[in-house]
Amino acid sequence: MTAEGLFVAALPEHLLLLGILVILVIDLLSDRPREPFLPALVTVLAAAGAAFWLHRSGYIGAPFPGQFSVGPDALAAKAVLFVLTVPVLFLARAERLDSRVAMLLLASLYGAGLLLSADSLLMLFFGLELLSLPLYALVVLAFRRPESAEAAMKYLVLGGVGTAVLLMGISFTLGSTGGLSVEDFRVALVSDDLLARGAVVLVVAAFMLKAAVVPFHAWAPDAYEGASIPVTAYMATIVKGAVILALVRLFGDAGAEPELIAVLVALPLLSMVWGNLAAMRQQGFRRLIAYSSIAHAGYLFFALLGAPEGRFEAVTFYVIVYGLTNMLALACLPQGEDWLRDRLEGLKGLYHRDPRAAILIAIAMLSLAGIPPFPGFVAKFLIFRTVMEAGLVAVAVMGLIASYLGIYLYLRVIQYMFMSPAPAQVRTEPATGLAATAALLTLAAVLLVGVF
Amino acid sequence: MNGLLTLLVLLPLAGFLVNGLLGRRLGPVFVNIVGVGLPLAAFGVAVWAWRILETGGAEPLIETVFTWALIGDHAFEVSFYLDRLSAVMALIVTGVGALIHIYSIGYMKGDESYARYFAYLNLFLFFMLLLVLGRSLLVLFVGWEGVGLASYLLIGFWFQDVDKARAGRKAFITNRVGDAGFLLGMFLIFTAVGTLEMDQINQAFAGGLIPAGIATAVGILLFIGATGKSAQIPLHVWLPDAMAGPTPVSALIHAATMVTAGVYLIARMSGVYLEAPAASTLIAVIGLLTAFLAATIALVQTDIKKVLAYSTISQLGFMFLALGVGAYAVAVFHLFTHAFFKAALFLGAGSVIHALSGEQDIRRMGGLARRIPWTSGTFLVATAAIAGLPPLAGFFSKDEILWFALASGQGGSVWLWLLGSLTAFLTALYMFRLYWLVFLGRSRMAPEVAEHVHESPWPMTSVLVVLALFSVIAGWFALPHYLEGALPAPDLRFAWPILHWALILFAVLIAVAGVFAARHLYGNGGQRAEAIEQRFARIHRLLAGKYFVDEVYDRLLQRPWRWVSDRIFLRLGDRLLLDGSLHGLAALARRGAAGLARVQSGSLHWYAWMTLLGLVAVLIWMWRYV
Amino acid sequence: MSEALALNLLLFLPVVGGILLLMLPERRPNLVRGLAMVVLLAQLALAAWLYLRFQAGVPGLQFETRLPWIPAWGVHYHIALDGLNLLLVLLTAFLGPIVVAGAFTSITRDVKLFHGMVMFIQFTMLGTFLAQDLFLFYVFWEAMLIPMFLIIGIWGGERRIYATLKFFLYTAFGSILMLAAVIYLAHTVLTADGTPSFAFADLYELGLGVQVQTLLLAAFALSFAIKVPMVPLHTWLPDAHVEAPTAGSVILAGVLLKMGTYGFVKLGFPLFPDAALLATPLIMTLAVISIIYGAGLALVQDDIKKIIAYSSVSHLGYVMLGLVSYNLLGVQGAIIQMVSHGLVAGGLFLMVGMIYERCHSRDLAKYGGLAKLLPAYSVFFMILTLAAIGLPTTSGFTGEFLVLLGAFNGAWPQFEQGVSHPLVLASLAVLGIVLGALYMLRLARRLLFGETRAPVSGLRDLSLREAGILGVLVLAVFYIGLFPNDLLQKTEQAAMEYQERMLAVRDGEIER
Amino acid sequence: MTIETVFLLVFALGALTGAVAMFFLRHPMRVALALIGTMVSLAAIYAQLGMHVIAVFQILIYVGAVMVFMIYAIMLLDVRDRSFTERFSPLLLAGIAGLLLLLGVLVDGLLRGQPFPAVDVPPDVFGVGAFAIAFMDQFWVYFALTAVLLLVAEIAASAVIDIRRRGQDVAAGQAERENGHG
Amino acid sequence: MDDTTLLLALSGLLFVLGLVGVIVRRNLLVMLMFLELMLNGVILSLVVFTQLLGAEAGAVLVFLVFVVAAAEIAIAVPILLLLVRTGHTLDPGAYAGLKG
Repeated sequence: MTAEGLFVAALPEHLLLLGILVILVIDLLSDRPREPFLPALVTVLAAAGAAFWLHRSGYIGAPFPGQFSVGPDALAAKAVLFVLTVPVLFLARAERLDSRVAMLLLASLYGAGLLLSADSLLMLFFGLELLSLPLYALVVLAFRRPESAEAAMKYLVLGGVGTAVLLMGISFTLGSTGGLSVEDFRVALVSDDLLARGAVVLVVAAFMLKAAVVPFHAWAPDAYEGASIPVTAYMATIVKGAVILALVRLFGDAGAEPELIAVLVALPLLSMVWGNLAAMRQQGFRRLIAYSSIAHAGYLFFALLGAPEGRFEAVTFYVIVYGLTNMLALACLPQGEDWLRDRLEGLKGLYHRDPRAAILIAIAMLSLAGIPPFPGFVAKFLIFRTVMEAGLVAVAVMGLIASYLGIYLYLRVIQYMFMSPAPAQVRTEPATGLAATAALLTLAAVLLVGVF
Repeated sequence: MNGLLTLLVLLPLAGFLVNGLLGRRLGPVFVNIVGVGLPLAAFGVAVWAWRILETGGAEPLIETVFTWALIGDHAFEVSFYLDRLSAVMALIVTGVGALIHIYSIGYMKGDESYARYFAYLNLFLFFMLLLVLGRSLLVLFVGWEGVGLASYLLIGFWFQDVDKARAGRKAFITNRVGDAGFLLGMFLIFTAVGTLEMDQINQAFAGGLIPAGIATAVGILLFIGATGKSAQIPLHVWLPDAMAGPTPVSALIHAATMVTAGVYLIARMSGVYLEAPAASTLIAVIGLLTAFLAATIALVQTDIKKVLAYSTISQLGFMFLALGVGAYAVAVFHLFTHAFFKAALFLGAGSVIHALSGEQDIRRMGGLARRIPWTSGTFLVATAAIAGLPPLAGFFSKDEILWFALASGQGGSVWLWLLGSLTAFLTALYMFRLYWLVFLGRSRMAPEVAEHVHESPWPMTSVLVVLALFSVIAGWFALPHYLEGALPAPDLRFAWPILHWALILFAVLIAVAGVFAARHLYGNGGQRAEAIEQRFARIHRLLAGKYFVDEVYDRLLQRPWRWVSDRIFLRLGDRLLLDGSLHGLAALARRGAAGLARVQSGSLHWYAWMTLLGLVAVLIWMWRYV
Repeated sequence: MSEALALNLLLFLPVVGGILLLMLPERRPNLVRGLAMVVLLAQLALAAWLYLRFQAGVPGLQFETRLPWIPAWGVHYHIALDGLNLLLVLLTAFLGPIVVAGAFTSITRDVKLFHGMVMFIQFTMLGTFLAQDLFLFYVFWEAMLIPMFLIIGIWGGERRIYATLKFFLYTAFGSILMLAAVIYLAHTVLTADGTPSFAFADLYELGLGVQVQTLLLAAFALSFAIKVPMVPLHTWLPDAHVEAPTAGSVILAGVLLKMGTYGFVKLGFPLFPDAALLATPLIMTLAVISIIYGAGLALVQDDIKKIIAYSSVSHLGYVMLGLVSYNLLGVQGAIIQMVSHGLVAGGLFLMVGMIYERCHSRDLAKYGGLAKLLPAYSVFFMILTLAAIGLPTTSGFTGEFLVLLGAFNGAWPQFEQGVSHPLVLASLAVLGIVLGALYMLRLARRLLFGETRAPVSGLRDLSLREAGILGVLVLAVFYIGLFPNDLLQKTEQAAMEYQERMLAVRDGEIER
Repeated sequence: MTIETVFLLVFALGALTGAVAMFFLRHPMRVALALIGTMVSLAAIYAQLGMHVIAVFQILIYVGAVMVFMIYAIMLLDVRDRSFTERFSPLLLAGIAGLLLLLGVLVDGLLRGQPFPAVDVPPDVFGVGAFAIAFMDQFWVYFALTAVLLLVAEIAASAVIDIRRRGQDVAAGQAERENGHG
Repeated sequence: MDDTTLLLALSGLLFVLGLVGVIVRRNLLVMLMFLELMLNGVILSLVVFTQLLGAEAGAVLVFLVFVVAAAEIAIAVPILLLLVRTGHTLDPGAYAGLKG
């Protein structure tokens, strides 16, 4: 592998690393803390651009054979995730972006990058860790409420459990197939040896834990609520997307044992129902997003049921749409004290205080609910079509009905914004220019995607 | 001369539109000119059309106006058909109609919604003409429903009074029941014959192409429609209440014209009934029963208009009897005569009410003969006519009916004749009872009423005179012979002139007997009658209660339907079952959400344990322990 | 201007209007209303022009536009007119200005948003009718929920939240299953022949097994039947109607419900004929039950709006009856009845709105003798009532008469083959005209007649604007009642195709 | 029963004892010591298996770094409250049940599973030198990445520690929550 | 029963004990240590397999695990400190502010 290859293939990651270092240096050199928004933004954009460019040029390369390789799919996925990070930065800036936050975000993205081009379980494990370790800190960094620390702690402990489970699965894989490469895992996927099955299911369970699928979801609502809005957005969209995309890559074009299929049907279905039901009575916006994200994790995992060729497209599209709409909703939340923005009451009568924001949030909600003509519908359509094409008609129908349960909670938000009078004590200013720009950016993207 | 019939139909419509839209602004004089002038013009046109018909040798005039709907190969055309039958009907409608318009000028003078009244009246004429002139059953049905509407509006004319409004609604609904039957009959005809043009239908049935079963079904269904419109049992209940409307309306709609639409319909569809003897028999029986029972009720009514209403029902029964035995022309003949004397009677009653400033209870009248001579005189003539005293109109027509009831080859029988004669007797009795109680004997009026009793103004009296005149002479037109071309006549079971003459004599005797019975009972204030009432109190209550048909219907139909709608449909169905289950589901979801929230207890230990359980579950599943 | 272009313009005019509306200042409500009015009038003009240009007796679609939208799935932007949707499009365009005019005084809050939503809903409804591509159809079908949700929820009465959520969730449940069916069809067509396609035309062609058809039809029919609504899926309607603002009720009764029946005749039955024929007895029974059930419920209501709402249930029962008669008369009648009900029920809701604006009560017990206080109002109300009863010369008669005649006519041959239930049902349906008269006249009697009673004194009669709106409506009602032939000619071809398609399948079955 | 097996048994027993002891010891410090015991005996086992590198790392990183850090934390946070007096959480019994379940399933699966057929390993593959060479020429990327990870960890830790300086924010936040809920 | 099975059983045992320890102990520090115990269990199995199959990758992975474990602790401890500074206890049961 030539040095050029080393440089090019992992260019996005390198850029991210560079960004981290730059910010670090600036932070060290300057006596007073200064806002690293610009460098961070540039870095992310550069990384995204690089990924996109490589994807465009159909670059394929394996600088570290057997460990790290990139292809169009991987690059596309990276580009998507990096782009999705841009609004996060805007949101973070809206509430005083700290240089460390920026660095940790970038580091986490770096982990995502590794995760998405892992060829061996080592790289997979490492990427996953690099993705989630900064998050533990990020959750607590929005330290405005004691709960933040609690959230971080819960996330950390359960995340640690997840790590251990993943490792157990990996070691099973090693034991049953004698190797740690992705191919070995795929062998394990289709073998019916107990060890292999154990390996597969443990790995999948670990991923489900990271993506917050019932019953491994318990950390998510608390962590999301404890975190600051940008971090919530990041966890709800980029992390989830990275994990699921990595799993798709891991499965590759291999089929799966019927038992595994059953697991991949049952747990996501369960989390759809669970998430949608539990979200109905939430009073905090972030918690609502958390539960809805649990439900959406269910939809995303459904994509794994489909035929290998369809999976990646479906998941990517869903991640884009879902991410954008989430960002849109969070970006339009009225400014104000953190706990205040979080309460749904804060949204009451929003249409009369800030019609633009209200309409945007409404659009986001409808898209999340999967109501046409908003892109969420197309994404849902795509996912369930893949499932049906796999011949699992009944499953798809059940999934659709489960998704029906979700409509109410999104309608509830709209109802608060448009149909309820504003409560007296709530005082919130309309969303700031930054958030608004983020919102408009995402809106543009949303419509773009929606109409193709 | 094309377009004549259309013109004839449109004239009253124009009157309706003009009066309805502008009448309030333009004032009574204008309203009179339009509202009375146009019907008169219509009458003129009708006469003209009749002349053309005659000059054309009774060859039916057909006028197609436009195609209402053309679906597939079925064309529903709006076209008019004038043969002798419809000509007679049209003349009656426009003639009597015009007279009653004139009468109304006096009667409705000063009413706050004068224009509306004439508008409605013209509207009625329009629909009535549509009914009698329509060539296809569809047009006839349009008129049929339309006159129903007009009568609904006119019965409820003084809508401030809830009872009047209710009476209108009752009339409409009851008619609707009949109309349902009519519609079904129409559908059946359409499916069987493929057209709704009545002349073609008659031909088709006459051609014997149609199975008898269908013919019978059609016959019965159409007859149901007729019972609704013509107030025959079991749908007669609306007519007495319909007297709530202004008296001229009762005269025009509920005596002379509209209620006879049923008769016209069946006469018009005679082709069907020739094929459906069973249906015909049914008609005869129902008709006769109606005639008899209505007459018995009329015996004890105390409201002058109610008495007349029941007599109308009874007379209509006679007509249906005639139809039932196949003497269609005779039925129309009776219709013709009845139109005059019954109109005269009603208008007379109206004049009486007018004179007594709204009093309608015959127990508080009496001795009016001298006070309002014109009214009483004309009333007497009409009464004699309806009682069937020769040589007045009623005598001829009723006598013909009785004769055919006995002698017709199509289900004539001695029983029909016997009951018919008895009814004839009752007719004479109750009519003269009425005359005696109202015009003769001592005055039982309330003094304040008594002092300003006055003869009605000339527009009313003159009309009365004209009608009385016709009540005399109407019988002299030999209508049945005139209509032979248009309507089939039954063959006779036995053609013995002697018997016929004997029967005529008998009929006269009966009528006279009725008169004398009335005189005997009510001659002097009617103590004898009261004595009889005491003797047969129960029967009296039964009759006074009109056999309690209304009550029965209320118990059997109205209340159960309301009950079902309220309890079953609304409370049980909508609220309990449907919405209940929905709300149940919603509650279920809420409870589930609460449960899930409890699971999310916030305890780290618990979360870890859930994770562990999840692991165990998937492992157990994957390793096929289950 | 080419007709196809005009058709697209017709469809997208509301969108343009909506965007323009958003630019207007909120504090100039009359400007907003005026603009909305202008746009919708232009739309009406276009629709009328297209109606005139529409050629009767020409088979297939007219004024077609077909552009690829999502080529990967074979989704096209494909709109066209045919006999089935022609009148409904016209009706939609016709009611648009009336709604705006009717809301002139009654909607004072968030005028901009309101008119935006009216535009939005016009767009979606027209799209639903015009779409010739299943995906497009579904998108419009579902998107329509959004503006209605807001219209009821923002400008509605006290229990508006409950009502609007009920409306949305009720209908959304149907559409979810329909979505499942759509997706299934999508991948079926995909596997049937190489190129995926959502075009109705292609979907008509694919011959599915009866089993599959039944399931799919069940999914579609549930969604349609909820929208119609057929008993027992109707309970959202009264609440939605009662709580909705007048404009909402007019749209709801006028056009929205027709989407269900239209779905049946355009998609449900022709797409799955075998299953449809299997289900016909059930649907017919439900239709008749709806007629009677709705009439009964309307009789025992004291809320004027509820009465009219239930009357809608009853009247749409006739439509369904006509559609499943598979008889040309019946189908034609059903189409007319859709339009007629749109005009009549819409007008009645408008009138209720007018009286509500004056008295702020819909309680029948509070009223009486309005004929004395508001003569003009009463005249219009009476006319519409009679139209609802189906009195000859009004549109209601044309619809009901043809439907019943068609049902009877279609049932007769089966009766002669010994299948008697259709005939019985058709005859039962005729009873509906009695029951209809029962409740409508009760309403009229309690409202207009009897001694004068009104919650507030000093009522003023119809303003010129109101009289104008109603006058137009009444004219339309009489036009359809007296001269339906023109409309019938335009729709005949499509109706015949539908009927022949169904009958062909049925007779085929009889042979089997 | 070779001598290796005996040693293995002994150390395995040691590791297990340490682990079990961790459950019952009250003072975190003691728990830490028990854990260290376990780790050391594991290290011994690794050495026994000829994985000297890993044994070394186990001692160096785990015992040397991680546990030391842990003990530092323990000493720093020597709170003697409920968490100290009550050893077990409310879920003790549930935990035990879970223990038995998972243990049964996992161990059984492990034992019934068919491992990949063993290959004869050249004796000194995992000798320090050999391993180092392999590591450096095949897996050096992870070396670089480890650096990144540690850097990130440092940043994160320092960031979290930094938060202490913003204590007043917490107080403020709490205050807001109070009047916000009230 | 040969060494491999013995050691594998041991690793599974340690793993489970670690997880259950997290569940049953009422002290955050102890819970962290149990996390470490889990990792040790995993490492044991990894080592066994590695040695069995002579796959260097396994060894590398073990090395990575060490590093990750260290990093985790490095982040965990400050968080704990922060937590205790606000909540003044190590009892996780006391930190149930986020729920529902």
